[in-house]
Amino acid sequence: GSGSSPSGDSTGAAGGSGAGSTATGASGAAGLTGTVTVLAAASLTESFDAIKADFEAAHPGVTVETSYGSSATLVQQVDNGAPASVLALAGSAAAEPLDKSLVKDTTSFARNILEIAVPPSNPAAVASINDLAKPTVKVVLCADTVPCGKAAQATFRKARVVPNVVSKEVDVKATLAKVRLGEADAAVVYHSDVVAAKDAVKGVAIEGQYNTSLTYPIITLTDDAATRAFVAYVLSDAGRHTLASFGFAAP
Amino acid sequence: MVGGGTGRRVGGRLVLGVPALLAVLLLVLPLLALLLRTDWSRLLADLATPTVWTALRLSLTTTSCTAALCLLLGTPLAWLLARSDHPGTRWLRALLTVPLVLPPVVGGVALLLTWGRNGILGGALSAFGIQIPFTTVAVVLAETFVSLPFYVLAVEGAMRGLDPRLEAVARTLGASELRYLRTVGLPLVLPGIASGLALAWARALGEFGATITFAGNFPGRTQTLPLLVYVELERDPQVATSISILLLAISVVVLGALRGRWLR
Amino acid sequence: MVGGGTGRRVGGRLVLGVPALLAVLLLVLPLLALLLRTDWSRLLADLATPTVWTALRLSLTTTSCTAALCLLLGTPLAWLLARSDHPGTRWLRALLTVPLVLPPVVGGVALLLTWGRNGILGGALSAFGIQIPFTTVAVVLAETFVSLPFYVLAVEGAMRGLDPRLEAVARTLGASELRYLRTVGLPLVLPGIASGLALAWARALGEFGATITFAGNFPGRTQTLPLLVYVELERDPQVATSISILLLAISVVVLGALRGRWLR
Amino acid sequence: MTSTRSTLTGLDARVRLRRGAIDIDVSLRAGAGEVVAVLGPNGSGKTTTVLALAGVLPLEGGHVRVGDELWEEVGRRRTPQERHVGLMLADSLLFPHLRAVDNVAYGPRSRGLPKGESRTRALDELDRVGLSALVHARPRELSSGQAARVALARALATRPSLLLLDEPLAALDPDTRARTRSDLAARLTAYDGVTVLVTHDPLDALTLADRLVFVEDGRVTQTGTPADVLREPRSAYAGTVVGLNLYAAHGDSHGHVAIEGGGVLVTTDPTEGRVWATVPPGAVSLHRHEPEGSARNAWPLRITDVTLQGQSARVGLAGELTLTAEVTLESVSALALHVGQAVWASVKATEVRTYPR
Amino acid sequence: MTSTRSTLTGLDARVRLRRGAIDIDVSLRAGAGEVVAVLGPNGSGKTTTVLALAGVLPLEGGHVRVGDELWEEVGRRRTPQERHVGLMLADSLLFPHLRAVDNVAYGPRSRGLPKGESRTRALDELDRVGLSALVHARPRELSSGQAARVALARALATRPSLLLLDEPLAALDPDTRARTRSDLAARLTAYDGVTVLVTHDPLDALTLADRLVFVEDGRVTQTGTPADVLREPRSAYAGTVVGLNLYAAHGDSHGHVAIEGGGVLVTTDPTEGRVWATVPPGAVSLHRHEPEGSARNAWPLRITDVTLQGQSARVGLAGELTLTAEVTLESVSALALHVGQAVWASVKATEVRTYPR
Ligand SMILES: Nc1ncnc2c1ncn2[C@@H]1O[C@H](COP(=O)(O)OP(=O)(O)OP(=O)(O)O)[C@@H](O)[C@H]1O
Ligand SMILES: Nc1ncnc2c1ncn2[C@@H]1O[C@H](COP(=O)(O)OP(=O)(O)OP(=O)(O)O)[C@@H](O)[C@H]1O
Ligand SMILES: [Mg+2]
Ligand SMILES: [Mg+2]
Repeated sequence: GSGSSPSGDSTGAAGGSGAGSTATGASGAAGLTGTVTVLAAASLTESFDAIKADFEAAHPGVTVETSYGSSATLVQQVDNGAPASVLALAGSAAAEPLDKSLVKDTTSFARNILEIAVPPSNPAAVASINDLAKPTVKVVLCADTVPCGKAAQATFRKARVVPNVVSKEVDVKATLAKVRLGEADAAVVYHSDVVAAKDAVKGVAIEGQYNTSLTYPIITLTDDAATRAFVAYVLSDAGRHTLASFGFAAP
Repeated sequence: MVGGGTGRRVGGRLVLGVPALLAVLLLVLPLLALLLRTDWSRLLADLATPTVWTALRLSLTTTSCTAALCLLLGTPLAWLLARSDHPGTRWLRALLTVPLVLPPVVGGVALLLTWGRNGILGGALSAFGIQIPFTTVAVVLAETFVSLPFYVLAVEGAMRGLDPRLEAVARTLGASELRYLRTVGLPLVLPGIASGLALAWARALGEFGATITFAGNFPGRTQTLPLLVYVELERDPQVATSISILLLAISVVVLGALRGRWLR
Repeated sequence: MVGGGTGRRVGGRLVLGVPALLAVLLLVLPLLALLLRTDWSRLLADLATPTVWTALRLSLTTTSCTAALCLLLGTPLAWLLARSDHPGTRWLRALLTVPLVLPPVVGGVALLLTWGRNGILGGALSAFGIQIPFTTVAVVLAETFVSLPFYVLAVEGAMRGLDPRLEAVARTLGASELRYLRTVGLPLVLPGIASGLALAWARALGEFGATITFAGNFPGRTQTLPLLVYVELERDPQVATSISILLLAISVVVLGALRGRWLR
Repeated sequence: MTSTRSTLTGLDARVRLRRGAIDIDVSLRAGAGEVVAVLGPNGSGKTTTVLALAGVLPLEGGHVRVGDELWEEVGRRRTPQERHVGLMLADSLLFPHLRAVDNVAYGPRSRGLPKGESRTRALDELDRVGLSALVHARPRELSSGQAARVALARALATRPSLLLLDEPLAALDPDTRARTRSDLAARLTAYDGVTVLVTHDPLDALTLADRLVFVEDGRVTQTGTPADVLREPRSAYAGTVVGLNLYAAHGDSHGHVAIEGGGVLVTTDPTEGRVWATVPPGAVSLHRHEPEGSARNAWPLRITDVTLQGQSARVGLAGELTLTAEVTLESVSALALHVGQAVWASVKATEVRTYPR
Repeated sequence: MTSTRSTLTGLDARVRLRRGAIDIDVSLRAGAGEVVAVLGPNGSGKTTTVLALAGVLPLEGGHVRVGDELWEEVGRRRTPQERHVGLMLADSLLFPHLRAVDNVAYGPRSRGLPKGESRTRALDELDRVGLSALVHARPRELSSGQAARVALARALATRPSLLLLDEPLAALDPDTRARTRSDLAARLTAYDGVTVLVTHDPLDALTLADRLVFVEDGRVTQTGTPADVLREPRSAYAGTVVGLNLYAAHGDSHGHVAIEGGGVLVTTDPTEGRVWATVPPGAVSLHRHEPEGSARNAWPLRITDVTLQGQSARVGLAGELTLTAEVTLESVSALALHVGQAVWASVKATEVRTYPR
């Protein structure tokens, strides 16, 4: 149980999730119909599944289709004519290659901060970001090219720590998987990922002065009422609350 | 002398048996590890969900279409490649192998560049209101793109083994090239076709990268089992393992039955 | 009558040629699209970076090792499978095909469960201070895991085509099973071995999912070309395309040369 | 599908092509209904010629004309399918996945005959080669002789305009061979197309063929009716086939014939210029010592080879010339003939025939 | 590697196994240096027997013993490699990727002979079968006869204790066949192992073999020296091989022999009980009308078949009994013999031989 205390509050945040979201669902306007196609970053899987369920309960005439993938892939798909109404990305940088003529509206809807994930037994006894420099601690990070990798670089620079990296994974999920499987002693990932992984990993918080955050934009691509309602719902308190229950902070 | 012979025989068995055993271990141990780490009590509950069923149905439908496309398009191609001795053929053949080495995601991008809204064919198609990406058709196209090369290579290899004099005899008996192919050539390479089909089908069943890029990940439309595994890996790795075991079981049963039926 | 015959011949050509052409288009158009969208002026600059060179060297090294492992371990296995008529063989054969259908990421997980720190073999190995994940050895293992089945299936198919009486004759001439295999069996299935090796090598060259999961992504140690492509795809798709074209060129050249040399 | 076959289906072909080390140039001509036997040593180009006629190997020169149809000419060729030929090679080359009856029915089916009729015809053809009991056997379950019989039935089942048979009887046992030979004779008599029959068996050639063509080293060395060849063989190989000692020789006008390889024969035949000289093996007498009788030809030779053949023995001799003698078993034992022994051989001048080369 | 070969390499084998529809039970026994010829109709089990002796097909009963070594018994078997056999099948089965010389050198190399020596021996063997010019040819560049010769050379090159030859001469042209036959005879004489020679050619059997074994439908129907068989063939097939009309018959003691299939023969031989009766074809005379002479056997028959053989003709006859007659070409033309014609056939009683069954 060594070094487990800092993660206590973050896991606690995931606690009372479901109840609040259904309460706000009733406030939506009735009589909407249609299909909303949502392309969302893989890290939003659980939270958007919950939002989809709530929104559909509130608007029985609307079907929400979700497709999860890496942000870069999603942008490429939209550029090539994917039938998408809404695009929710991890990091605004991912939206850069997007064909701007397709964009009707862009808003930030969530923010994620970095956290150290360690196996539940925390074999290397990682207690702070400084421990990641020890040669006995196997650290995995995201690759420098992906948002979480860039963010981790920035954090280490700020903390003046040179971590003992064994692998730079292509995405945050692969990074976390290494800790999950016990192959790595620590990984720097998003707080929401630690929350989503439940008891499979433990989080070790990174102090605020070093930490870097990532802003999630939601991009509206079609101009129909159901889509506007969906985006509005994500941005509403109910939506915020659901997102918060999965470890996302407000933008 | 008999003793020496037996010794030599055992020696031969060892020289072959040890590497073969290593090969089997290399392939089978990871599967075993997967099975050992599975929570069997949860397996059925994990699998008996509508999402899994939908994905399963989609996977079986699209891989069957892919297998059919391989058979229909790949067989004639294999045949023409097998009998051509034009020097260009060998480069064509190498070119056809490229989808194997292309990282699947790049394959998906290439497919988008071809069939997408701004693609070299997709532009013309969308003028007719036909949209291919992000549909079930796109899943089949992606699966075909990655598995057709396997099929063509395996079948072409088998076809090269045919005694050309059999064709000569069939032709003198009045058979056209097509009739020879249908009545003699294909039946004789049936083992090759079956093994090519097995390879292609299996590759299609496991296909992920090109599919998610080109067809997206829409439940019921383009979310096949491997894509579901990807999504579940994010949400609940145990479910992902359960689905993998489903994939594994399907392939063992289908390939075991197929090979038992068609390969001797 | 000659006219009619010619008509029939053209008909036959069409029935075969049209689907074959479709198959070629299906495979080649996406590659063409990739080439068309490439910014050729940037290509050289994109590729002449130390990262690309390091990844290229690593890719070539690991795929060569994989090909060698296939040859050394896969050939005896294929041979034993080809001559066994035990009913269990067919299920073993189906089992060996499983790495083909396993989504590569799951394959990588299975490998970790086997060779990883807590894996069924890895635990014992790490007691001796041997660590496999995150090393180049892990890359080779991952590539072997996904490509060995191709090799075994292709070579076994070819071996089944051998006339068993040739072995009978060789044995009466005093050849042991091993000597027969070395001097007659293998030379005669050389086309099958070459095509199996081509398949396996190409599959290994493009391998991504299992590698990233099992071996990680560290430049110079485990970052092969496909991993680099994936990483670059996030940053600069144009660089990713350039590297893909490098992969494509390598495979066309290697396979073209190999097949020209060994297949007929 | 089935072409209207010209009633006039004579063959006029000249096959020119290179194969391995040899240059082939073989002309074959035959009237409708004739059987041409092609004979020659191993590797002389017989199978190659047959494959070229079938359209399997392309000509490099010459032509193939059957009846009034041009089948091939350099630059224009019909496929085997368009030729209406029946082909049986020395390897039986059955379709391994088809049962015997389906192998035989394959041709008729391909030529458009209905299924039932094809099958009936196949059963009938198999019956004619004595395989009624094995119609459902697969090729790998057949012995070599049985397979050869199925292949023969298959080649005959399409009633082709040109029938090409490459050693059709070689794998058969003598009983079946005799039956098949006479069956073949009967069917070829009724058949209005041309048959080209490659064989090593003089008996096949002499009993089945209207015309013999000897091919040696890719060239035709002699053509003629069996009677012509029996009377006047014109190559060493033809001499072997008809069982005569044959020499290329040069005659003065005094009854002396100088053999090209060495040795002189005395004959009562006219002997001016380049001639062939024959000595029937039966006309050669063997003696332990130099003979004193009326025989004008006598040579001391050495025995190289003795083989028994039915009630007689063939004795190979070499020395000043090579000679085969056919003697009774009694002489063999009386003279205690054995390989290596030195003997005298004599031939009467009246037994030595000559004819111009 | 090379085993010390027992000097006493006689063969004692009983091959029992099922193959296709037939049950095979063939015993073969031969002393050191002997040649056993196996003869029989197509599909009678000859190749199967040879494969079983080579160790390629396992026995289901019986045994194979060579010299003082037990090669096989149910439950114990040596692999072909451990047997020291030379095998040549009717298909030549050359290793397609090896040149002729390497095919022949394969055996010596496998048996441990150094490379150079193996090659020398291979060249020597190829020379003996007349293929010196083609030592570097690949199998697909050989004609069928050339391939058969290479296969023969390959089988002989290992100097095996047991030599198994399945129709070794069938694909050869007569000239090569005669040369190869006498070469084979010379080599087999010098050879101290046992040779099993499957053949359809009576001449091979009679000139090369010390002992003949007739196999029909998987069973041995007769064994004996060539002289025995020539004198007293004991099966219809053996009768065909030696060229005699042979009948299974039953004699009363008055010189009458009732043939089992129908018909009666009159003979001057003793005729008590179950007998074989033979009629030499040459002893059969043919007549347009009922003969009046001294011949005690005469039947009205119908001609089923006429074939010419050298200077004589063989005429197949059927009716009350089936009979083959051998007549001169003169009689053929004098009587205008043709298939379907009704004729009388007569045989003197002194020409009908009988011996107990
Ligand atoms: N595929 C080939 N490639 C090169 N040379 C070949 C090929 N097939 C045959 N030959 C050569 O061509 C010549 C003629 O062969 P062909 O088979 O026509 O002879 P053949 O008269 O049929 O002999 P046989 O009586 O032995 O069957 C031979 O010398 C042979 O070595
Ligand atoms: N692989 C097989 N499977 C089943 N039956 C077979 C097989 N091979 C041969 N037979 C059958 O076994 C019998 C014996 O065949 P075998 O080849 O021994 O005959 P054979 O005496 O050599 O004939 P031939 O003179 O025609 O070569 C035949 O009736 C044949 O049909
Ligand atoms: Mg030939
Ligand atoms: Mg046989």
